[in-house]
Amino acid sequence: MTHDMDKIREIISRSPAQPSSLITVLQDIQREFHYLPCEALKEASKMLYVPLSKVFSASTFYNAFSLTPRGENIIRVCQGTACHIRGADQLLEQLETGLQIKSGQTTPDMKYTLEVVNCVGACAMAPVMIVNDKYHANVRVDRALKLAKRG
Amino acid sequence: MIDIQLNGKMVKAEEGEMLLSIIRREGIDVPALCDHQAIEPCGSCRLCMVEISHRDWEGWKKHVTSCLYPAEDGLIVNTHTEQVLEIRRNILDLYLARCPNSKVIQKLAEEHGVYKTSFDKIPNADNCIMCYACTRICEVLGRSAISAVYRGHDKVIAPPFNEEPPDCIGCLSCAMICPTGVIPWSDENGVRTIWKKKFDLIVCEKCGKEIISRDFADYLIETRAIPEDYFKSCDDCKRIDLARKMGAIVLQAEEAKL
Amino acid sequence: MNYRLVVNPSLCTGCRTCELACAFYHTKDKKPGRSRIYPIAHAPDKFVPVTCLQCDDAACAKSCCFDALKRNETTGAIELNVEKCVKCRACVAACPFGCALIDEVHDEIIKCDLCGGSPACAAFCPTKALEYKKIEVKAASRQSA
Amino acid sequence: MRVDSVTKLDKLRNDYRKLIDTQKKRILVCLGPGCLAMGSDTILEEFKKVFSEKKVKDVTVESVKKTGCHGFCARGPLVVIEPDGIFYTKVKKIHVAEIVEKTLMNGEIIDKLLYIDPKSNKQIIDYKEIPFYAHQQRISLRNVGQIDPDNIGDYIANSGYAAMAKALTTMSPQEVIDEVSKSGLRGRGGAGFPTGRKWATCAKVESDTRYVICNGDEGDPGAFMDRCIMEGDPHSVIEGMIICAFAVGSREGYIYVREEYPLAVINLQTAIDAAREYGFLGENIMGSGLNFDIKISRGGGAFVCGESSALMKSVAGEVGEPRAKYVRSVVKGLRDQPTVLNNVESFATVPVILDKGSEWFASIGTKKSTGTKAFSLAGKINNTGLIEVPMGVTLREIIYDIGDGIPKGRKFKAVQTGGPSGGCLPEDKLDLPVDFDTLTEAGSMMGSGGMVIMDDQTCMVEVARYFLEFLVFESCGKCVPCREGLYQLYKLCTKICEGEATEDDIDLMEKLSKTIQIASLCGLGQSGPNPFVSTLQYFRDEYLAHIRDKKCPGGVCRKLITYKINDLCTGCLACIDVCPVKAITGKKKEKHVLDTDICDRCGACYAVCTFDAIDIE
Repeated sequence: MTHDMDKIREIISRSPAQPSSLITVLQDIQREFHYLPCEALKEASKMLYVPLSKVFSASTFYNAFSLTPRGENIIRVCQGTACHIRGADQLLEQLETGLQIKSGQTTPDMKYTLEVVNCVGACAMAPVMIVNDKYHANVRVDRALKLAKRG
Repeated sequence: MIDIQLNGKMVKAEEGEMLLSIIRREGIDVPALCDHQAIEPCGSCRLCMVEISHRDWEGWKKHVTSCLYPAEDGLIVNTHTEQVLEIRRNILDLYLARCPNSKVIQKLAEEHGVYKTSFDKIPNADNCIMCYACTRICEVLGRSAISAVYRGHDKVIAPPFNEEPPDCIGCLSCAMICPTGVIPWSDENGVRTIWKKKFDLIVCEKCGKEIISRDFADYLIETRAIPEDYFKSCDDCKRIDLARKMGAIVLQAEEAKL
Repeated sequence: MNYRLVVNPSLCTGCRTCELACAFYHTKDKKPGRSRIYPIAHAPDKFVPVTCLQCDDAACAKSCCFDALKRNETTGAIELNVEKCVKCRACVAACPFGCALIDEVHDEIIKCDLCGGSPACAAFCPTKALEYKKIEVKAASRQSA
Repeated sequence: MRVDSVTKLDKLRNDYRKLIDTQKKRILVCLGPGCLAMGSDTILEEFKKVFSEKKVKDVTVESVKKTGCHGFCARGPLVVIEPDGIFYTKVKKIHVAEIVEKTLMNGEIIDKLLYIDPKSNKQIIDYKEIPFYAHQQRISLRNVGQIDPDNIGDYIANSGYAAMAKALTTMSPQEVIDEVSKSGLRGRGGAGFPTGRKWATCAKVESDTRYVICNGDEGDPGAFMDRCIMEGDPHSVIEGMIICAFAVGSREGYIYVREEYPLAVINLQTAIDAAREYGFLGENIMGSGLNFDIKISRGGGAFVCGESSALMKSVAGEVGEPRAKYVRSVVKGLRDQPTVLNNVESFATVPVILDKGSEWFASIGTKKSTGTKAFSLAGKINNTGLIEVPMGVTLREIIYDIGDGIPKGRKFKAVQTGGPSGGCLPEDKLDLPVDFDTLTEAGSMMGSGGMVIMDDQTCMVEVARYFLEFLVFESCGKCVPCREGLYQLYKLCTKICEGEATEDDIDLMEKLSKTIQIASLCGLGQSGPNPFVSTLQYFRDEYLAHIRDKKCPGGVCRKLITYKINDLCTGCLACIDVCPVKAITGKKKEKHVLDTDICDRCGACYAVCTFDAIDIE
């Protein structure tokens, strides 16, 4: 997959050209493309004077970053303690069966990506799932798939 | 100079000097796998852990990695308490599960009385103990061609994208410093292979012996101001060359005397 | 301070006592390793004992990326700190005289360290082709490496 | 407009107060995390839409305010009508018209939206009288849920920035440090280090550059106090940081916000911009000569970045691996410069201390743990939500008086505090006072303030397994005890959950735990075995039940339970729909049949059955 290099350079140049901008730049790239394209990381390495290996380290260390393209809809199931004891595992299982993917994967048609997230701080309304930044509270297992597919 | 008590003996040390180097100087055997003088200490292997207390601080006792703890006056250091040994045994036990095939680990564990791991062995284990020596040495060279990627139990040392590392110059420092010798490399037919990247080797123009990777030589020429000529022949041929040149001068001088 | 290992090839008979002395002086774990000095024949029965010249602007020290090679200001020798040595062999490749060596026996890099101030090779040289002696060195000519 | 003197600030405050007084009625819609997840944003929009179309006496579009978390999440979405404090719960979009019509236009109370006290069965109109609120004392949360976080005027009207003005114009840095020290404030992030002492140490280190960092990396699952403060009252954090910067002599501050809190980033940025506009951030603040500005640093989703040295690496754009801290970060922190790192709640508390005095603050709470502490209540408890209580109240008061006990009349089993670094305390520890030292002594810890309540349908072994799994995933992987040790601990715990462990395995786990606690490099590893150690300490019988009897008393561990359908089944098909492995068959209105051979015991059927027709054995 190739990306608009001008766009990538524009995103990187929003932050000061120094190594300490790395995480911010990666976040900006991720927001734009929903993942970190390889060529963007190489460009970031050059423009921020950070060795490519360190860019790769950071990209794989932080949970927020994905090195593979993600689907149009991102479904995240909270795995916080409160959600866990209120049945988050069952929600996840429903979604995995329903979408026929494991968590961390994307459906072959690139429509849905299923992810888990460690506590989004909406514990009072556990279990919680987030579909494209929209929070859903007190999700019942029989509603999970419908909420996910509604987008 | 300050005074510290090491296993009951008073020793002198420089303030701020790391405990491990004092321990080594005193000839006490404390294991350490991630420690190497060419790189900054990082405290990842945890084997050099010692017990410390202080002459003046009643009841204060800690376990610290000696490679990273700076000496201060009045410190009381014990390298072989039962608890310290227990920690070392348990860590080696974990290492045996992680790297069951490493001779280095096996030997060290046996020396500590651990002959087999209490835990389930890690599937697909290699001999990497994740001590970061390779990445740290690469950083000292200013290359940082490889790094630790992913995190937690999945952490591995790898080049970016698991492809040929663009910043690698084939110097072998990583493979050489690795305490368990896990980084594969080869020199064959004038080509060095490491991290799946191939490097041309400079071969001796006289005898054809392989000397150094072209990229590493270029690096030394550029950053260390070594004349390019120095890399043309191997050490054997350079000695013979020197002998010939000196010999010629000596002969000349002898003839002049006659 | 101003001592140097002075080589007089005219006196060298190629007996290789220096090699033995060197290897044994540096012996560890009862296995003699490689010598740091070699009498090399440059003509029939004519030998030059080749060893490290402890160059002023030493390529070995310059090439070491880890600061493992440092001049001992007392003896004048450039000494290798084995603890710091990574065995990358940059010095072996860089020394223009081939005097940084690989000791395969102990898997180490070695070079002449003037035995800390009393070189065994000179002590054992039967013909005084090798002598460790005081010489006049102009203060400015020696820069610390 | 630049506010550079106390007089100007006083005038501004009066102007804002007058403005608020002109709005005779105010409608506060809670947009806290809980209410937002229940769709309170649509309620806010609906109110605004109604008032933009309709003229109502004493009410304008400006009267509708969004606020941060009001606290009583279990009853959300919440709408409060001030100044009377009318408290409507579980409000839906369809109720908006009714509220406008009845309450706002005719002054009627809508009974069905009121909170009913389960003990007295009485409706309560004013929220302050609801036991959930009545037992609280709010200091760090003083404005959360009361003001519009995007409106600096609301904050200033509530005496905001007054403490900063007082400190910068009438006190010396040393006096500020002394005041904070005397208040006895201890770090709210969990470890409880005295804040005043931290500031004093930092101020003493010789350096041209000092940093102030606010730790908003609230990673403990089950905790959301910091999120609510950052989203609901961002100015209080900024004000606290400015006071700190003045005290220690810093020019640059960072707020590190975790990746999972995008709204906190937005609200904080809005607040920083507003504060800059008024001159509360920037050059020569309040004419005192203090130059200070704040940047937001977003996390990347790594729990370990809550650890101070890892956080500072992350701020510097690196991988968040902790370093050994034999030199403390207050001496050598961000970019090797002296750095004060405090938690969100600590900074939010500081202005109140300076405003009301250290004596007042120290009189609240216990001798060694002064003041109040915010907690988030979650899990198997009726009143989930955000609370703040004086230190020293008992766990029982929090769980039963404020939290109203366990839902569905089930039995309390344990309360988990301190997140993955903390532990689980059983019933007989409920009368312990909640303060830093007592909880640590009992084998748990205060942590950042997450409290997850567990009932008898929770398996404590499985809870330990859950936390260990979390930690294995979140370990940075730098040191061996944490990386390999926690992994092996997790594997062994899983073995117990699957009924395949022996009692020797418990001994091995205990031995390993000790090594991990002593030998790990950072706090994550050192406290990593706590969930296991504390559950074993208090619930050893549950461990033994898994091992000896191959039974899971909580009915959670899949390999040790079976699901059965009893005669209460009405044949509603709900369980058949959700069963992912198609283990249940049956027709409508006929008792369904569950094939235990196919069943993979996921529990989905149990979760959807509304007739108690599924038994766990």
